[in-house]
This record gives sequence, C-alpha cells and structure tokens, in this order.
Amino acid sequence: MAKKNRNVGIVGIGQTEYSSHKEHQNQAEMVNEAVRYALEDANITLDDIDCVLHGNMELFEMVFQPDMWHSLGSGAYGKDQFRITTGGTTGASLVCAADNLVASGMYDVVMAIGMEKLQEGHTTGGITNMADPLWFRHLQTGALTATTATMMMDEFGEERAKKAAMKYRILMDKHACLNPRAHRRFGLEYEQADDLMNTSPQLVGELRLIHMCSQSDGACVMIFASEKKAKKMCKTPVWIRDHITVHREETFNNFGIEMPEMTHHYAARKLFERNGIKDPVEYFDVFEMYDPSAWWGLDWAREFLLLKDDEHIKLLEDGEFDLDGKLPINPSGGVTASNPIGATAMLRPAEAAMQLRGDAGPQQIKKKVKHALASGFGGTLWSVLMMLEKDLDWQEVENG
Amino acid sequence: MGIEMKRVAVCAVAQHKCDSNIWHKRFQGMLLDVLEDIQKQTGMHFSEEGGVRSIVSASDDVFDARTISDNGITDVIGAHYREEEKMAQESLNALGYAMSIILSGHEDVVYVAGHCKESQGESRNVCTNLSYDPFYGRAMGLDYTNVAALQARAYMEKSGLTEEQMAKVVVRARQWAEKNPYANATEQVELGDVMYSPMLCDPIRTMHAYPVSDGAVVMLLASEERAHEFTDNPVWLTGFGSCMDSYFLGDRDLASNFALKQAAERAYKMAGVKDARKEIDLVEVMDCYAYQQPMWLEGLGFCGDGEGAKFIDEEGPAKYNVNLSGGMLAGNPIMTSGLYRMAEAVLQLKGDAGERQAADVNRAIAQSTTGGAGQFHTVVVLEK
Amino acid sequence: MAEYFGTAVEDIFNTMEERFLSEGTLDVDVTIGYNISGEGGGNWKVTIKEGTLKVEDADGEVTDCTAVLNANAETFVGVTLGKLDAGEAFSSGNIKVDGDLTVLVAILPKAFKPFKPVIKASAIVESVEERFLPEKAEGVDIKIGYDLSGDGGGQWTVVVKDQTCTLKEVLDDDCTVIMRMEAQVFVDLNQGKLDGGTAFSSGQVKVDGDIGVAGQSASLFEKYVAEGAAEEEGEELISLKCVPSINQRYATGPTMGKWFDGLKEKKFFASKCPQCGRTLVPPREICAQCRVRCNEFVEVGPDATVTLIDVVYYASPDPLTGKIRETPYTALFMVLDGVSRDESFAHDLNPKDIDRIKPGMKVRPVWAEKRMGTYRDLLYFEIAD
Amino acid sequence: MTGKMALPNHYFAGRLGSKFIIALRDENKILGVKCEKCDKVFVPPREYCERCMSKLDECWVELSNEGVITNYTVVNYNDKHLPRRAPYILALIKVDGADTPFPHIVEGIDAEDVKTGMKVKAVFAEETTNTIRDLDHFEPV
Repeated sequence: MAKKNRNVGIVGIGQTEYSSHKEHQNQAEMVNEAVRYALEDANITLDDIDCVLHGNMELFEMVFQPDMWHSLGSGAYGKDQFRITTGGTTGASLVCAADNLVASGMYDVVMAIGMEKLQEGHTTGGITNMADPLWFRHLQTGALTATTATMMMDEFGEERAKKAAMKYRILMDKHACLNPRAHRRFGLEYEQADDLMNTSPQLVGELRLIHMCSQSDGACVMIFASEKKAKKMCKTPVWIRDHITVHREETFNNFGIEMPEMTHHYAARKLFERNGIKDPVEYFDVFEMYDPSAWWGLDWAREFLLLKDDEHIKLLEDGEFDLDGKLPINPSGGVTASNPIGATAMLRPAEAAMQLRGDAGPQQIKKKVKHALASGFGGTLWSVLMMLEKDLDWQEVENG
Repeated sequence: MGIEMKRVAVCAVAQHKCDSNIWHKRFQGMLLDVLEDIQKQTGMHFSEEGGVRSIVSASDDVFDARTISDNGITDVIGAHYREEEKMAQESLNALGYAMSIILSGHEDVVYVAGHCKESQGESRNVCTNLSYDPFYGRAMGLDYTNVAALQARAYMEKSGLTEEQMAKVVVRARQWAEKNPYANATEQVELGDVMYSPMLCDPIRTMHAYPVSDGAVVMLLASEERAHEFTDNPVWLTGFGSCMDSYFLGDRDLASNFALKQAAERAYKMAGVKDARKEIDLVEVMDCYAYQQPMWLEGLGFCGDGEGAKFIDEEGPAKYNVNLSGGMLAGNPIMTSGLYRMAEAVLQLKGDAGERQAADVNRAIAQSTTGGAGQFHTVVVLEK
Repeated sequence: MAEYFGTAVEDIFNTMEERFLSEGTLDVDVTIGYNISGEGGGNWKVTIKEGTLKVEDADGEVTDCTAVLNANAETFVGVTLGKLDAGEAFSSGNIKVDGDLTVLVAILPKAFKPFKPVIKASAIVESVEERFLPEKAEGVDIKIGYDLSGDGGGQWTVVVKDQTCTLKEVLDDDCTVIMRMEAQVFVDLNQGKLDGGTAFSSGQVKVDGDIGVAGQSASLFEKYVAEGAAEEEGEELISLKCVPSINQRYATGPTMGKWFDGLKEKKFFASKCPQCGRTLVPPREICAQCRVRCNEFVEVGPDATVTLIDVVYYASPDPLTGKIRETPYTALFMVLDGVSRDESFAHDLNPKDIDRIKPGMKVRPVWAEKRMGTYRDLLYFEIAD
Repeated sequence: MTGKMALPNHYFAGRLGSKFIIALRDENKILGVKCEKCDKVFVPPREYCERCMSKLDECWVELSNEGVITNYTVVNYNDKHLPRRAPYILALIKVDGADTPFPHIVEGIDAEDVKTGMKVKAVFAEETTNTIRDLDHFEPV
C-alpha cells in the first residue's frame, strides 16, 4: 500500500436512538437529530464542516436523490457533498470515503451521515429489488437463507452448532441491554437457550426469528478531521489506520460443490498482511462486526479473524467474545439488536471508536482498548473491513 | 487547502454512443463495451499487482429500478474481489471521489464507470418527482422539468434571455452534435423549428429540453507516478468543487447561481485559476434545458451577473469552445452527463476530438448539476 | 382481576364482538385458539367464518385450530395494546404460534378494529401523584376531594402541600373543594371528550367549596394519558400511505436473450469463459474472474445435483401484490450437469418432494406447458428417479 | 421484458409538518415559522434554520391566506405524478407575512393571463389528502 498522504481522526459521533418507528420526525428531521449530536460531541458548529457525505438506499424509502431533501437537516447547504450507497455496507463505505477525502487534502473536516427510516418503506420488497429483474427477483424473498446454518450443522454437529448460534445470540442481547440506544433489548438469559432453539419461529430451516436482525429507524453521523485539526479539536481523536473493501459478482455461485474464498476472509487476509497483523485475536481489543444474523455473525468471526476449524466456536464457548473476554464482539449489541440499514455499517466503526475513546457508556469494555476492528456487509457478500487505533503510533506519513 | 496537492492523471476515456432507446442491450452490455474499449486504449488490467484495484461507479437505484444498482454490474466493471464504491449522484462527483482515492495514497489507479438508461422507466419525470418530499413537493407534482421552468422564467427576467437566444443555443448544440459520434440528437434544426416547437412547460419548449437518453461512460485515473503505464498523453485533474443550495424552491433565489458560483470558486482555487475568462480555453456544461447554457456560463464566471443573454449574442460560447460535444442538449442520460462532459474535455485536451478538435486547448472545465433547478453543482478543472 | 397496562385479558375478548369488521372477512374461514397463561389468563377459541364471529371460552388448552397463539397474559395484553412490539415478543419467544402464522398477520388486522382500553376513573385518580408538577405548586396548600358516583366510582382526597402531593382513599371533611360527578363524566373530562365549562354549567359536575381552586387545580398536574392508549389521541401525527410505481421495460440483451430462448426449448445455456473455462448460469456477459467477454454458450443440465436445501417457513409478501406464497416451500441450491463445480444454481423444489429431498440427490426441471421465454417457463425442480 | 417497480410506502410528516397540515385542513390557516436571528418567516415550516441552525419548531406565525405570484409556469404535459391535467398553472406564491414563496396551483384564470405580481387568495380543499393539497389552489383576488 502506498503511504497515506495524511492521517485522519474521528472527532465526533452522533446517533439517534434506534427504534421501529419514528412518527414524530420526517426524514430530514431524523438526520438533523444525529447531526446535532455529532456536532455537540465534536464541540464544533456547521461552519467548521467542509464537506458532507450522505448515504441510504433510495428504494427503501422510495426517494430519488434523497440528499436534496435531507439537506434541510444534514447541514449540507453551501457545502460540498457526496452521496454513496453500496447496500448494507453503505455506512462503512461512507467512513472509508471520509478517510480518503480528508487524507487526500481536498477537505479538512468531513461529516458523514448514514440513515434509514425503514418504517416509511417496504424493506423486504426493497431488498428483493436487489435481484436481477430478469431472473431471480421472482425467487428471492428478502435476505433470508439458512445455508450458513446448514453448513455449520454439517461441520460441527447439529447440537453444538445450534447451541453456539444461540449462545452468540443471547450474548448479543446481553450487550444490547447495556446499550441505551439499541433497538431490541429482550433481556434473554442463557437458561432460555434450549427453549428458544426449539420454539422460536423458523424463518428458513434453522434460521429462526430470534437469530435474525431487526428493521430499525435511525441515523448515525461521524465527523472526521485531518491530523492537525483533529489534535486541535479533540482530546481523544480515534485514528483510521486502514480499510479494505471487497465486492463480488452478483451471481449466487457460492453454494456449489467447491466454494470460493469468502470475501470476508479475503478482506481480512489482505488487510492484516499489509499492516503486519499476525494474530488478530491477540492484536485487537474489540471487534464491531456487521452480523445480520446470529449464524452469520458466528460463522463470519472465523473468516474475519482468520481462524481455523472450530476455533471461533471455542472462543465463544470459553467466553472470549464477552465484554471481559479476549476479544469482545459487538459491545453495542450488533446488528441483531439495531439495524437502520444505511447507518448500520457506520454504527460499527462509531461504536468501536467510542470504545477506543473510553466513553462508550454502560457497554464500555473494562480493560484498556487500543486497537479496534470494524466490518460492514452488504450486497451479495460484499465486505468492508477497517482498523481503528487509539494512538497514532503505527506508521509515518508524508504530510502531517 | 494548506498543502501542496499532487496531480491526478486522466489516462483515457471511453464513451458509449448515446441513444434514446438502447433496447437491444442491458446496461451490463453497454458497460462491457466501454470496458473493452478503454482496455484496448490503455492495456489496463485488474490483477492484484499493478492492476486496477479500486473502482468508482456512478448510477442510480431509481433509474435502474434496482436496490444497489451497482450490484448488477460488479463483473462488467471489473470489481469482482476488488474495492468498489458507488456514487449515487450525478457522475461528476464520482470523479471527485476517485481523485481523493489517489491523492490520499489509498490507491494509485482508479477506474470510474457511469451508466444510466433513462428509457427503461416509463417517465423520467415520475422518477425525478420522487426526489421531492411526499407532503409539500411530491404532492404539488414537482419534477425536474417543471421546476426548471420556474428557474427559466426567473433567469429570463433577470438576464433578458429571449426565445431567439435560446433557439440559437439549441441550433448550435445540434451542429456540434453532428460531429460527435457519441451524441444522441444529431438532427439539424433551424431557429424557427426551435422557436415554434410546442410549449412543454412554459417558458420551456419541447426542443429546449434534452432528449431521453441511454449511455455509459468510463475513465481511467492514475497517480502522476503511474500514469505513463497507461498513456503517453495524460490529462491532469487539478481542481474539483461542488456545492449544495437550499431544498425548498422558495428559499432560493432561482436566478442567482449560488451553488454553481461556490462550486466553481472551490474548483478554481484548488487548480489555481484566478480568472476563468483568461485561463480557460474550453467549457463543457450540463445544459439539460436551453436556458441553462447561458445561466451556467454566467455562474462559472465567463460573463457578469445577468449578462448571460448578451453573452450568447456576443458569440461567447464559440469564443470559449462551449459544449463542442453538443452538450446535454444533444442527449446524455441525466445521471452520467458529468462524465460525458468530462470525456469531451479530456479528448479535446489530448487532441483526440476528431472533427470537433479546437485549437490551443490547455485548460478546460466540466460542470454538472443535480437536484431540481440546479440545487447542486459540481465543477472539475482539467489541464494538459 | 389481574390487569396489565390497565387492561385485563378478558376485556380484549369481551370487546371482540363490537370491534369485529364483518366486511373484511367475507372470504375467511379460520379458527384461532388463544392459550393465555398467568394471572388473568385463560383459554379462548375464536371462529371467523364468512363475515361472522364466534368467541368461546374453552375448557383447558386449545389445540387443533388454524392457528394457536400461546403467550403469557402480560405479553398478550401488551402486544394487543401496542405497548409491546409484536415482532419482538415473537422473536424473543414470548409469543409462540402453532399452525398457520399468516392467519394472524394477514387476517386479524382486517377482522378487528384495534382494541382501545376501557379507562377507569380510579386509574386516573391513582396516577395523580405521578402527574403532580411540584414546580407549579409553590405556596399551594389545598385539599381536593373527589366524590365519583356510579360504575367505577369512589371517594378520594388529593392533598397538595409543601410542593408535595399525596392521595388518600377517603373523602376528608376539611377539603378546600369537593367535586361530585358520575365516574364516566370524570373520565370524559380527563380525556378531553367533555369540556369542563360545559359540564359545570349543565350540572354534570357539582362543586362544593372554593370554585376558584377547582379551576386552578388542573394546572398542578400533567394531563392524564391512558396507559396503553395510542398516542394519537394526544397528538395527531400526519402520515401518508402511497404506492409510488414506475413501469419498466427491461432489456434482455443477447446474453440473457440466449438464456430465455433456451428455456423455450427446455434447454439451459451457460456462458463459458474463453480463458478459465468457467460456466455461468444464468449466463453473464463477462467472466468476473478473468474479466473477459463470454461469447460462447454451452448447453448444460438439464439435471442437477443438490448441494444445499433451504426450507422456507416465512415467505415475505410480494411487494407488488401483497400476496404471500404458501409455506413451507423449498429452495434448492444445485449444480447443473456439466457446469464448473463452484457454480450453483438456485430454484424451487416441487412441493411433493419436500419430505424426501436430501443433499447429493439428482433433480430434474419441470417446465411450463406453454413457454414464452420468461422466468415463468421453469416451474421448479423435482427428484429425478 | 416489461416489469414494474412499485412498493408501498408510509411517510410521516413529523410533529412540525403535522401541525402545518392540520392547520390547513382544520382551520384553513397557513402557518409559517420565524427565524428571529435571520429575521425571516419560512413556509413550509422546518425544524431548523439551515442558515444559522436556530431551532424554529416553537416559532410559529400565522400568515395571511392572500399573497402574490412571484413566479409561474404553465405545465403542458400530462403524467401520473401531476396533480392536474395539462394545461395548468404551477406558481410560486408568497403569502402576506412570509418571506419565502412556496409552489402551488393557480386556477380561475386563463394560462395566457397569469402574471408575476398578481394578487391571489387561497381556496381550501373540501376533502383532505393530509398534504399541502388541503389547500386546493390559489385564485385571483
């Protein structure tokens, strides 16, 4: 990788609460709520922002070029603006874009907005519209499939796989219960696992309702600044070290007799290689993962962390993904708790950055958090993976 | 911006011929044609070592009728197991973003691909109506045509722009379009044809409006160090700026060019342009409607405030080589117009514009707009 | 009687008759069982048939209905009132449904007007301490008596002193003011359904003692909002339902054209990469891996080997028609004969084979009788014997 | 191959928008919000002033039902999203007391006769759509 032109710090984070309904706000007003929180958090005003990034899915709310209308709340008036949408990864793509735009020297302070007001649209229909209209749109229903569950049960035995997926789900709920902004907070207990494994309604095969992510309304806003400005503006800027995006073709060729390397694995392998990370479980102190269902979350932990065989299940069983474990996963509660799609992938670096700052609130990890990993997922197994750091001590850059 | 900025090279461009109904090809097929074209020009490839690893696409979900419209094109833009970001905006912004990817040091070669098929949906006005909020704008039936008509009247009142001047803009656009193998509307017209064409949305006549168009256009960008791998004749991307105006029409002075002036000022500043009139040799503007050509030229600083109409009579467009591609009036799809503008400017700077080639072009600008009545503008500066 | 959110389980069933919308259920024939556990629970059986309704108390657990809903009393009331999120109760297992889930989702909203809780005068009075606004009561020293007659009535005294508020369930003799009325009038006043001035002038409210205090006292308390009452009663929030629609004309192009032409002839055509030999079904214009155009087509299948099986229990509604597919249905991932080993193809399974299908089995396509070159030409796959 | 993109939506006007539309619908009144800092009265209402970020949701002002046409177009094409059959007049109307005009329909006058500066008054709709069309159109005073 070429040297980064200049370093980029996260200096402000704002989130609305996430919920299934926000009748009291229109879309622009919901965006504005998160914008104000982020400006407050960064202790700056709109005048300090050079450029605004906006992202959500047009067909979810059925608004063409929604940034035009949302400018009423986004603060984009009189400013440069970009709009990026890449499906589920949108929020993470916006963070990558903000990093590039600030690092390039084109802008000093950039504000990125991920939002979705799913209540106003038809989410499943919107997701189904992803498929090619000529072929597959008639077969697809939303984003549901149990293929991962089936493969895990084949590999680890039905009993162990089902128990592990449910343990992962209950762990996520326990984290969500700590997070005051989380949408779904059930208060599940581990004793309920066996019951839920058999009684939670089946969606597809062993993918049960309890395993699946929510549909939420909400917005997340992050503010980024160049190193010089970040240090001036903020006591605890969080630094973006590197990020990688991996897309793949839309055809569903990943369930054949031989399987290609999963995008998540490819992303992790490349990213860790170029940053000299040998043992990600050892190196990172927190991992905020885009986990659309408990099955995927657990399975993908193996891919992202470059683990082998049942290492990921063992880590889960041993409590190493808990808040006080070796590598806590999703202290925020993750995507099964809150899922405002255009913002979801931004929540990952946002929550990870709050862990690095040490002000994540009730879900703050007790031990010292210095290195964080955050992922996004969307499209047909698209992956975004990024590394955040508390200290600026890993590389030299060309322009400070 | 505080720091000395490096230069970004535009190595090559490839355009699909625009047409009002490319019924025989999916947009995937159109993108593959231009991919092969640019590969032939540059020898670019997508291998992990030394190839293109970063792609920026520009398209729109509503026009494609697909959630995540870039999901359907990953393979034909070479993005399989590569980085790709979609600019869900007018395509010139994809250029600005691609520029940042290189300047940041993140990647040093970026492929930019834009596509749009306006013919796929039953009505582009129904699509743009969806841009408005449901309670105030949509309910009033606002779309990019009738909102432009309001701006047209405001600008005509301000500048004194006449029917004849607007007709002149259209006639000239068609003359240039005839020489452009990628343009859509190439049929030649006379002043009277335009002036007496039916009223579409007073004061906009049917012939003042750009035709429904399908198209795809791609570019290869590289860092200064690596440009020579792909071309002996790069064009340099030296300035970029964009700006957003207010959403509610009533909050804006529709004839003021607020957003365009800001966008131009930012792009000029980045490129070190002090006086556009003296330093710029060629201009491509996104004139969806005839009144927009003089209005945008005014916003870009080629004539004084309110002098756009006079500028047409003084042959300003000829003097500054405005829209030698035929411009938007000759027909590009709305979401990719910016890249088509840019493509023409690049070809002119490279000296590859064929019959349309202007003499002594050293610095050019491309402009695009999105949102109703130019709510948002983008300006790019290019140099030889 | 146990109450949750101010409502008993029984209230919900007792009001079903008056909430029933017969015109919404003319083509419906279902029975729904309710097993509500916990205090105040019970068992009910609800039959909706061609616009008629029958609600029965059942002896013991109800089974053998189109759908049976099992929940504890608190969850059931909470969800009915909209106090608890139905989806969440469902996801967390607090509500369980046996039988056809779609009955509850699709039919109930058409069959009944939403349940509105009966508001009791006692609930309003008893919330007075919570609604008290101490900042408004500086220097206030009063006793307000309530003497409410009729169904749901009672006697209370509200004491406001030193910026605190206490409630007593007796009527003190030394009240600053006593208000006497029917309990229902009191409820209507607090709900804003009845104007205080009118009620007073018309004699529906009688005031003993300091009339001025009676008028002022309202400002000492927040307005009563019923537990479980939908928020719109307090504030109307405007919303707009619409179906923006844009007709589309999708091009097929030569590549998908080849595929659809093949379907007409009961054939599958794959595009073949000239470089790596990979085959793609449906065909694509390009091989994503080699980035080269695929101009060659090869016939593959029509039989295939199953790799993965998805049994779908929850079908999302078709965004266009709102229709829900019959469940469960089975989606197959399979490898067509003659394609690359990592290229799977997905389609549905003939419902008759649902119990027999296993990974590794051979399947064959079943075609529509009339084939027009669209996705409708291929009906599903079935086990090849 | 033909198809259709159509999905059900359920949009919310929000607290502020609801108040504006309810005033149109129930009281036949046009409300605006005033930004004290910018000394401007805006209509339709918005929660924040986008120029100075002042909160405006409590700053309601009642406006006149009469105003002037500041700009207009005659829509000569038909399409399904349009509120009227062509030709009809779409104008920007600044009601007395407001600083910003908003788009609306003008009726009761021939398309050739409409002029900027013309005085018009609001005619309210008999049936509600719960949008700005609860004000049905403007007509010359």
